[in-house]
Amino acid sequence: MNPKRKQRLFIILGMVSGLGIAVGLVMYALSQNINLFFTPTQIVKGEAPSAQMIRVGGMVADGTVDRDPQSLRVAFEVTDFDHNVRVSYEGILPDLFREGQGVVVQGRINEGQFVASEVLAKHDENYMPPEVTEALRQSGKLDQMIGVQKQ
Amino acid sequence: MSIEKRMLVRELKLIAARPGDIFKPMWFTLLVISMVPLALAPDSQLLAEIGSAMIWVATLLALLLNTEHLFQSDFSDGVLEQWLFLDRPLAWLVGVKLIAHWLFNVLPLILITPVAGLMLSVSTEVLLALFITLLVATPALTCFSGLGAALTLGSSRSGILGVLVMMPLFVPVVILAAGVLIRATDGSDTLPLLALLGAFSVIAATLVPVAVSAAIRLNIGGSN
Amino acid sequence: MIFAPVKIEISALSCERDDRLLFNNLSVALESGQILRVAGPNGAGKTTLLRTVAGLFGIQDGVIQVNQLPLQECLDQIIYIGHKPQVTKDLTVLDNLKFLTDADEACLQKALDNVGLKGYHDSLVKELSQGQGRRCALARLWCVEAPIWILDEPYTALDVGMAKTLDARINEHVAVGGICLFTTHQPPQQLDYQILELGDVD
Amino acid sequence: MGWRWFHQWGSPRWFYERARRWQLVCGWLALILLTLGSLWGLGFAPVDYQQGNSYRIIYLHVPVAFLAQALYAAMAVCAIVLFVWKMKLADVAMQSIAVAGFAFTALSLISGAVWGKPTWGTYWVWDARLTSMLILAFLYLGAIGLRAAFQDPDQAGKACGILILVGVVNLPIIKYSVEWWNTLHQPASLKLTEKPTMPASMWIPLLINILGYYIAAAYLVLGSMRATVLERERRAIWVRELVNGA
Repeated sequence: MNPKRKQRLFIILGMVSGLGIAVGLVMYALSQNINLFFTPTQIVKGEAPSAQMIRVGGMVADGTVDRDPQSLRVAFEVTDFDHNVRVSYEGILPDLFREGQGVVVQGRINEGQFVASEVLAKHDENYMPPEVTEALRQSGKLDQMIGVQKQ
Repeated sequence: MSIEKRMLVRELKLIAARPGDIFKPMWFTLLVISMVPLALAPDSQLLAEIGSAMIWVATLLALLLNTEHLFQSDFSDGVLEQWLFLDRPLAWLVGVKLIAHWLFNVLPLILITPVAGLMLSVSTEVLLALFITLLVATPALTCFSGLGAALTLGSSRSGILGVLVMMPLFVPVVILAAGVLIRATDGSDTLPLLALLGAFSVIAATLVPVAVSAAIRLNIGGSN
Repeated sequence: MIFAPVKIEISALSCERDDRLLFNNLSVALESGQILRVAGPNGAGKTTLLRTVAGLFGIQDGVIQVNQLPLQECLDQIIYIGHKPQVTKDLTVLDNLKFLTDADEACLQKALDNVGLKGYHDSLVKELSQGQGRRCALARLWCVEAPIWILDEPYTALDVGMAKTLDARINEHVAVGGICLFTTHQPPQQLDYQILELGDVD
Repeated sequence: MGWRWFHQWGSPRWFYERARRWQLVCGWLALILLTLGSLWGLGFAPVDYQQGNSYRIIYLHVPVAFLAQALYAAMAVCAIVLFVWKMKLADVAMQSIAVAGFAFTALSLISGAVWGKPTWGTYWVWDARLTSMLILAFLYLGAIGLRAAFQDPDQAGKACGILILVGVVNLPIIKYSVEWWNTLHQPASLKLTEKPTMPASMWIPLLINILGYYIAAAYLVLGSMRATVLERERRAIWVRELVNGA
């Protein structure tokens, strides 16, 4: 092989292995829980790390929203229709927050309760964050949830 | 001596001849860092919170500052066009140059971050994360700002255009790095994000030299 | 040392720059042992032609072949010295030469002595005069073995003595089978060259 | 023979002469569609149960945001054509699309901000999609600025081409950003593969408007391309004849 060809071959090999490494790294990253997103079931089972900032997604369970009339403190339960997680939050809830609505809450687990620092609601009726859909699908409750919403 | 070795030796000798090229960006980083408490408040709690991000941004700016003219003097001396006659593909030589630049000019910027961290009372764990993030992310940043420098070589009116043009491409890097820092503050697992950051750097290091060589060729083709 | 026979064929080369046709349908062939001086008034496209043949400019229209191979694959057989300094001011004379050649140190020393830079090997180029800087760039002709020389205004800033030395070196080069293309506004006395006149093509 | 349709595009004159008619057709079509879509969308489509009337800005915002991204992709295709086939017209297209693309991106940012105020209570939030749009605007600005820095149009074109191809890496990030960073912004309600979540009386005018804006963009780009072709080919005989004859 002439040296020019050899050089070219080396460069192509180098580029291919570079891309290979990159793909490997991305695969590894995606195999981890990169968003630190958990379902209520996972939290109840104790799979989520405590004292770290994590995110929980699900629906606001009906009849669980408990507002403190004196302050901005509010408590509610987030459910994936298998298990519920009690969430406490102090602050202004988004306008679109309501019972039966898909929400993502961000915060920490503190003594069995989830203390949220941020509550995100989604605006579209049929829309749910992909993670919530996934969480509900995992527990087989997606159809049930859609049934609940239609009522 | 092989061409690669000759390039590295030449870079080292150039640094010895112009030490200011290394020290000025480091000086710049420390100055920016010392402006932060002056502009904000000397409250060490607050500083510790935003400190790591400030150091990251200051290092990014310093890196841009010292990569902006990566090829400029070789280009105007006519040395860069001689690279085409060396017995190696141009993209390869560009890769060697970028590696040399990263080793000799960017690495020192990362090495002073502990000092900056002390100034802003950043905790040790976060400082460690910051350090690793910079090590993993700067290859990508160096490649992209090198591309900016190469693209604007031939135009006399370019100014900081090379930087402006490349800045948007830094966004994913900055977002991922910020993620790492936030998680490090939290004490959670930073490895997945670092892996993504590393993937970005590896891809940049494999593909960007080709783009840089195309940019250099086109600018040599337009000058007399 | 004698070079293997080399042939450069330029066929039907055309080039337009900044809305001006510099040369149109230009065809030249050069073989081992030939010297070609590209002549013409300022702005006639001499530098453009030289840089095109050196592979620095893309070919707009036409073909350039070296030994029947496309030009881009033969760039390592070319030494090109343009009218930019081609040296780095912050490096020493010897270091400048070392970067672009892989000849051994003794050969480089000798080359520098040949161009009259004896005693300046370790001086920074920025400490030298313009003519001495030019000599440093030309020193490559004494220590790199490439059959095709493309020299853009090599005589600029050189004194009479150095010009003669360069003439002698070019003659030596073509005697062993090299090719030389050059431009100049001061016709050298001791070279036997052909002339390619560039001018108005409209 | 099969490639003739493609190689015709290499001739600026062929393009200039044909493009006039295309532009005319696009102009009228865009006018009709936009009038229809906008009147229907603004005047007759039902009110949204959650957002009230403020949602109506989607009839501007959505098409414009689609276009902002599509034009970048179009520009990247032009860059590939420029490098592979060395077609000068692709460079002309790149130049025109960059300006149009920036305009549409700016419009989508502005309309988004106006919509954000009643919906989120603020003009700007640092959410993934908004941020990606802002970055897209900067990428367009980069392409425009880089071109302006060069004197030689061929050189400028190639430099922009490199920049755009490298920048196109950013488009998938925009596309998947909603999934990556799960944020405030609602995801696309209109997907080609799924049943839209809006009632037909809402999405049909939206579809008409999207089509209308695409054709309007084609109209603008063609017009700008024709002017650029004339400027770049000013020394060609056919341009001189055209100018003198007029």
